[in-house]
Amino acid sequence: MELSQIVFYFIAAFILTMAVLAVTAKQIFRSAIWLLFTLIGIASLYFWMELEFIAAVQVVVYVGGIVVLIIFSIFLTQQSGKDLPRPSGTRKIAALIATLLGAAFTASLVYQAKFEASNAAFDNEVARIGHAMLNTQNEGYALPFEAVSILLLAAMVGAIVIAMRDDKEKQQQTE
Amino acid sequence: MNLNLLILIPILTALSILPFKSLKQIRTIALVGAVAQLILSAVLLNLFMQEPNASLSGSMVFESSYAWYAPLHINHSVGIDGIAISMILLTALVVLAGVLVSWQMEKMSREFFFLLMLLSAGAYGYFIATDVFTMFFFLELAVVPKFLLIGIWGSGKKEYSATKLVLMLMGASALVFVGLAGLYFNTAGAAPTFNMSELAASPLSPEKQQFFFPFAFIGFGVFTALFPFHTWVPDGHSSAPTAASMFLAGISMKLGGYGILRVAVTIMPDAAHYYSPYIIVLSAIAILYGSFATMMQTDLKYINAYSSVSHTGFVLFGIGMLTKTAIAGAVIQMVSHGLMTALFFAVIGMVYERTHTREVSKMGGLLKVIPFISTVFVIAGLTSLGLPGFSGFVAEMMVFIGSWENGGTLQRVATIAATASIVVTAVYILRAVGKVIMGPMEDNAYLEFKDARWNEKMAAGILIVGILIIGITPFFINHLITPGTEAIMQKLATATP
Amino acid sequence: MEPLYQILILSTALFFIGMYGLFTRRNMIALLMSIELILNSVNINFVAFNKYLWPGKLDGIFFAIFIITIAAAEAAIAIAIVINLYRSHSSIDVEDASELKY
Amino acid sequence: MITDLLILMRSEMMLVLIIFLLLFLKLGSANLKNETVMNMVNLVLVATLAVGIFIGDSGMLFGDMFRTNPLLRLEKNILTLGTLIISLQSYSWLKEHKHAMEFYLLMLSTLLGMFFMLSSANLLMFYLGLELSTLPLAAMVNFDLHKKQSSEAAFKMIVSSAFASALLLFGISWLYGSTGTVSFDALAASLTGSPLHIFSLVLILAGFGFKISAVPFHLWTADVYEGAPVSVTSYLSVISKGAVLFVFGSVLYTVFRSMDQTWYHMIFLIAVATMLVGNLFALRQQNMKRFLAFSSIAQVGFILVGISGQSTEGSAALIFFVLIYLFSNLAAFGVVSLVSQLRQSENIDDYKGFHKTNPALAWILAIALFSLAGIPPTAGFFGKFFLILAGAGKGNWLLISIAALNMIISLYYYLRVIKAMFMDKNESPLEKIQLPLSPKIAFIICLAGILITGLYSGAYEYIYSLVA
Amino acid sequence: MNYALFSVLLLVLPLASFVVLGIWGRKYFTKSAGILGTLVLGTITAFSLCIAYHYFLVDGQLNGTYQPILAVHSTWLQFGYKDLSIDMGILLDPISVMMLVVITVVSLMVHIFSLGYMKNEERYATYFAFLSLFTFSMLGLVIAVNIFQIYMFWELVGVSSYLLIGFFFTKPSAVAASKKAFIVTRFADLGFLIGILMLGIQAGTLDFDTLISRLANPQSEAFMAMTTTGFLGISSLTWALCLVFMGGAGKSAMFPLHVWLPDAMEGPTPVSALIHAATMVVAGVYLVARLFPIFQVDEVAQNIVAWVGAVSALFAAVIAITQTDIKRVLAYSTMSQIGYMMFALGVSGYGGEHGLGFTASMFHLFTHAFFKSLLFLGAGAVIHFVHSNDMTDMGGLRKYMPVTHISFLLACLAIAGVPPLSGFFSKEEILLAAFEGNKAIYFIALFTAGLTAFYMFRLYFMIFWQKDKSYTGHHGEGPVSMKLPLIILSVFTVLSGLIPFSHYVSSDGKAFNTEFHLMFSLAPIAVVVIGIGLAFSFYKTSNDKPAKLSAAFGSLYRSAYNKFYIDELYQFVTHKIIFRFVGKPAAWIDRNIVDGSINTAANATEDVSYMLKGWQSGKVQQYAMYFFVGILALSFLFIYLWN
Repeated sequence: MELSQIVFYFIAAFILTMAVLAVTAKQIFRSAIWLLFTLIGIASLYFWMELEFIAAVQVVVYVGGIVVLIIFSIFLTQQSGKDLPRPSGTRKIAALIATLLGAAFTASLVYQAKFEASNAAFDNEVARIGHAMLNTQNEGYALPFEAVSILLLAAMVGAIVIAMRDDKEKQQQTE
Repeated sequence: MNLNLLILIPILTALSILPFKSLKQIRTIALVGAVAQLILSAVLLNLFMQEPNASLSGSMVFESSYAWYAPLHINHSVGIDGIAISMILLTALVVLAGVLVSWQMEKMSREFFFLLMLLSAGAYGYFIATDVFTMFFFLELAVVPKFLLIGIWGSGKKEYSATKLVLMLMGASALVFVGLAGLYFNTAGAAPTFNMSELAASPLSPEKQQFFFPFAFIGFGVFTALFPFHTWVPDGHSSAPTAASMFLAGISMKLGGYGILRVAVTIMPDAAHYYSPYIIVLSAIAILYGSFATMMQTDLKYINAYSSVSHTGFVLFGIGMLTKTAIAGAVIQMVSHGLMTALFFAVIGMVYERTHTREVSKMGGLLKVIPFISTVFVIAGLTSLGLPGFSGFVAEMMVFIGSWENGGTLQRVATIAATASIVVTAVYILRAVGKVIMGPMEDNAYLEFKDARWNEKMAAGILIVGILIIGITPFFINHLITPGTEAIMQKLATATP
Repeated sequence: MEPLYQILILSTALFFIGMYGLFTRRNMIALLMSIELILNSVNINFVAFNKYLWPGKLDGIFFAIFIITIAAAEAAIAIAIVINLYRSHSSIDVEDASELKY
Repeated sequence: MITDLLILMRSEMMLVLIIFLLLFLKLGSANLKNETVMNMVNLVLVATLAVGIFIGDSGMLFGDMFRTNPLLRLEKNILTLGTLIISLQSYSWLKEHKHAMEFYLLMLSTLLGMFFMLSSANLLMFYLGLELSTLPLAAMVNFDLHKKQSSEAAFKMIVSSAFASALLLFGISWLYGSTGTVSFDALAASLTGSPLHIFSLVLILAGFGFKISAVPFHLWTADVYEGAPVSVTSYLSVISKGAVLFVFGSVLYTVFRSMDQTWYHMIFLIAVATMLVGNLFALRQQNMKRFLAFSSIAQVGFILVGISGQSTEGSAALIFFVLIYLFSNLAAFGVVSLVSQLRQSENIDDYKGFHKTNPALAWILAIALFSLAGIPPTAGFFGKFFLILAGAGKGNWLLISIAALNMIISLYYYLRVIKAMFMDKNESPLEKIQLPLSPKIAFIICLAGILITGLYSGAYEYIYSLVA
Repeated sequence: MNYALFSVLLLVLPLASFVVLGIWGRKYFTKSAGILGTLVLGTITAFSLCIAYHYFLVDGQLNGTYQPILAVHSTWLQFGYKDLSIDMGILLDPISVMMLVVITVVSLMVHIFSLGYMKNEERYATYFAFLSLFTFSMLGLVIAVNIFQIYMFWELVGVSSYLLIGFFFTKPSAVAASKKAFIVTRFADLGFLIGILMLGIQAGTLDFDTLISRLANPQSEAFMAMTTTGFLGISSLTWALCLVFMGGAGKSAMFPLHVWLPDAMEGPTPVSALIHAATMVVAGVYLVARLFPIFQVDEVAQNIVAWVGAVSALFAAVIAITQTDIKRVLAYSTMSQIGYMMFALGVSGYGGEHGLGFTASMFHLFTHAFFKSLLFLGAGAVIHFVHSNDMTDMGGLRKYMPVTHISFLLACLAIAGVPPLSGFFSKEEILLAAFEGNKAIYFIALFTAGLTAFYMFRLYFMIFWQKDKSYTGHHGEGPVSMKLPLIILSVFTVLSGLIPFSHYVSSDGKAFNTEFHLMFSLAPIAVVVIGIGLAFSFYKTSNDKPAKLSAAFGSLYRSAYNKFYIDELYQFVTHKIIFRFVGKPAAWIDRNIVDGSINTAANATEDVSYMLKGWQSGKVQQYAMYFFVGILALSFLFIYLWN
């Protein structure tokens, strides 16, 4: 089989192992790192699919944003050092069964479903994406863009209000 | 005349009660309202008698209809025939008496009379409705205020009884609802409808009828203490305040019988024929077993409540017999029992107010100290054991004759069983009278008792007059209801037994 | 054609790995991480479908982009909440956050 | 284009306007008194309502991203009205709150999100609207900043909602993969009911089920409702739920029309489960908010019965009921919030002897509960009746009987509260509560709604004319 | 003459006096009530006598037969079946007119007597109100045109007797007695009612004349229907008649439904005289006489009537010998005499000579009314004097109360059947009818006649002879109002036998002659003489012979003394069986099973809700798992199973 296949398998294996590590690591900080690698792996998968833009977004937003946020929060909650509390065995088993069942079920459905590929080339020039994003006509994504912007705004405000509570009033309440 | 006045007047009374605070003003308004109701229904009766086509069998008169929920073919349509009018008169009498006996209702009097008026509005609306939806609306309207009436002003384990009563009755109306929905969608007519005459004109297929009849019948039956769903009666009645008991036993228990006649039997005649044996058996059980259970009661209100089970059994019994006489008897029994049991509860309330107990064993020799109340007590008792001259006798005899018309063995046996109950009735009534009214005086504190006040005398008087009118001149009410019963019989005749 | 199915399997696996994490991790932040995994797998689906099956329009791509953005917003609020929770009873163990029940 | 924007999106525009106004006020750190902020917002909401009243226009914008028509406009007005009532009721709670502005900012953005969701003709826009109406809510749930329960509730909410939307997306992705489109009309045309489609249907159903808290996707509900500030709880239970219900109805009726046999039976199962579980759990609740949470779950069960009717009557009944439910539930929550302001708790025992000290409030709560229980003459009776009647249209008498049975169970626990208020003795009943103006107005609106909406059929006939 | 007017007034006046005295009596008529009532009674007595005069002697007859006259007739309640209806009306024919006379006269006497007897009663007015009510209902009963009308007044007399027995309502024994009387008769009426239903529905009418004309002629299809159909091998006609007779037996205290009568003596003595001697208790006889043509075509039913009558007559006489309570003795004698009337009807044929039994029965009813009420009033006077019912407290009273003594003696002779007193003639006719009809019954009757003479004179001697006890605080024989009735009734007692009864009252309305053969009369007279002689020897003076005698009879005496334990039997059946094995279980089942199951359902719901509460564990991850499992389940179900 040709190279791209091998590369794909490698990437896939990398993503999955990293993901598994991320959800099983004993220390929260480590699992954050594993998560980081997973995300990078996914980015590389996008690269492999020749979707540079989305890959770039993945790297920028996730690696540059979310993971950093998470790591900060880990520091803020002083969890970096000690081991994580371990889940109960029954919970683990139940979860395992449920997820495996789900996975098998979905996989079977996927194989039943006959997706017939179109051989048309997929043009995902940044220009096209950008044009579409600001286009207000059909095929245009201006409104979602606005909606998301408001969502981000609201999210920020909310996050600030919640995170930035000053504990003076807390004392007032406790007194 | 516009029948909606019947709904309007109680509601207006209720609303005009709200701004007032003092008991005096409130009860005066309530009394005025109740009297107005009575006058109105009397006028209605008069008009009805003059109405030319009132005697034409079955045709509703004074009909009027307003589109209510047009997209769903729901109308607020009303109209009356003799049966409805006798029920309306009954309601007016009982409500007036109820207002009079609760003359001294100090506690939350505003709410009390408000709810009482709301109840009466519900009852009137129910009796005049010719649209099943309207009927159902008023049916439920006449249920839930009872929860508050019993729970707030009641006595004994009132919360339990109130909850039980409302839950069982609402459960019943839920069954009714299913039945109604069945009628609505399965009518043979062009569009789904709730209009009774249309439903009766284009009835369901016999199979559908057999499926939906039990819903409607049991649903309404619970209101009329259908065995074995009668257990709300004793607790509810005995916990309720006097006026509420009167309304409950006097009117609410009639809603069921009336509904069965109007909806179950008239609209589903085939099923009525099919289920008639079951109805007969159940109601015969209710009659006999109810009276035996009464024999063992020691609380006056329980005695009357259980006897109500046995007496309203006659209503279902008569209906189940599906003969004209029996059905007429059932209707008369509804009115008669309404008046009688209201009277009984009223007098029990008067006794309780003085002796502060309802335990038969704790009373005795009241006749010596409060002769008027005692006499009323005896009269109520005699009515309930079906003495000629009082309404109970007429109703029961019509039911018996009507039942005996059916040659079937089952019907004959059931009738004999039912007649046997009149002996048992005599036993428990005379036991109560003998202990409470007669016998040596139980307690010298009795000597302080005052006999009935004017309002109590009025209340008792009104009801007794009603009872005597039916008992001595039954041909009048009989003539009044005959067209209605004939209409029902015609429907039944169309069906294939 | 082949790669699509493999990618779908990959994404499905990732989805359920993330779900496993969601079910089992007792640290709130770890929970959030698992959610990120799940969302990523969905992204992969959209992108792959768009590229291999429906190249005509950009629905899949944009879905992915918006999902990524929303994931960020979600993470922001979630972490703020976690921090708040941590302040009020200095633990971010999920099991400790089960006062409200029955 | 611009005129279209201004006309077709006027409600959204108003919201965006007030959102940014609040934002700039905040950034400009103009320290207004909370009263002023509230009055301002209420005014704008009234204005939104006013501009929303003129209904007769429909159209598409941004391709198929946004569409509007009289029905949607009506639904938006209903939601706006509800938000107005809530904002009036939260007066006494927000008066002292440090972050009133932010609260309104978040609330209005969620409302905006719902508007987008309602107007969406397209899964993408629908998804964004859903998230926009969910994420800020999570923040709002945490607005009792120093209550541990509040933040716990918020955490539960955000995790479950993230999970739910992830599953929803999963489903959407499969639909997209197998049909290549995310726009409603195109989907409706190309759904075949293949196993994959059924799977995605279930996933999307679950996404909805989470928001409308249908069993078994309801478990977050009670905890969040209990933990959240009362105003937020009422907002959750009425507005956000209502919005999603509207969309749910239309999505099932339009997008999945071709699979209606399948989803009919799903809805049947879910409806039965929802009614039973909701009622059974509500039976033994002692906390008022939790109690109302479960009762609202049960209500959703009844709504699902109506939806299962698959008829014009069904969708009309759905909208009609949501309107009534809004009045009834908000009236109830209004009283609850007043009491919890006083007692800092929502235990049912606090309500013992309530009628002695606050007869007016007691009667309001009683009427609201009667309406929820579906007792005439309150509007709730008509709402429930029409829902179940619509359900009966399918001739599934098992479902109808179960629904009828559940009405009794629900009646039982509503009566419990009324019993506590009117019948139970209490040596230390609540002291007399002084009503500020704005809650008064709110109550008047609610009572009028409860008493008029049913007896006067205008509302229903209007809705029906729009749906048909 | 205008029968309608008179007969209507006959009913309306007592009713009016009842209403007036009942409502305003205790306020305005506390003293004058008695006078008022008595005046009313006097008037209607006059009316009834005048009616009787006109009917029997002026215009009742049409070519030799007395025609029934329908004085008033109107439909009261129309049923929806055939032309079935309850009519109200006034039917005048020989027996009803005869009854009118009896009722009014006796009632008037009782009123007058009561004026003195009840003077110091607190509820004086109420008492007279009740008397009027009874008179009204009794009159209504006898003039009934319709079997349902008779049933209604039947119930009314029942209730007025209930009220009067329980008149001294503070005495528990009185209350119990009234209750017993009402319930026992009610039980009998149950049979009556069902009988009515059967007859009425089959014949399609409730009117007497139509009913009789349809059922008494063997060609009519109603008769066919009722004789061909049956139950337990007995034709439904027989069933119906027996059930009707059951009602009659209940009212007339025939064995075994007699238990209420002795207890009913708890009532005021005048009441006993009126209701439980003269009028109400003979209603049963009257009912059978009314329906006589129908009974007469049904062999079985008529035999049952005959034998029940005969057995009651003997049975009661035997008990009467042993009783020591003056009123109870009289009660049993009443029962025994009514037994005579019953079996007289039972053995009678129809028409002319064959109808002798019918005539005799009516005749005896007529005479018996007078001498029995006389006896009771006399007893009342005695009790009024002695303040005790017990014969052992009496003796030698002839010195203290001569009028009472004489009248009582006359009455005793009459009831014993000593010529030429009234009792002799009527009893003689009965015995003759029995002799022709049924020998066995004749001998029973003969024996009973002897017993009658014996116990009546036992009574007489024990009261008026023997050595006198010390009567403390005695106040003379009583006012004239109490003496007058005794005298008047004595006159009736002596003379009423001389009326040629068979000329007026007969089964078919045709007059016929009855002649007496001395030979036949020897036996009865002899028996009577023996009876009196024995009584004389035993009780003229107090001695130990009675004790010896009773010892000799031993167990027979004891069981007779205890009324053959019938009451105990009833006690057992009602309390032990009905209450314990029917009533209690019913009540228990209702509370614990019927109601219990409903409560259980409610609790079960609550329990389930507690069972489920674990689902809401508060752990968000579990929630997520439920969420996902739900999804999996739904998908599985709908992809693999539901398609």
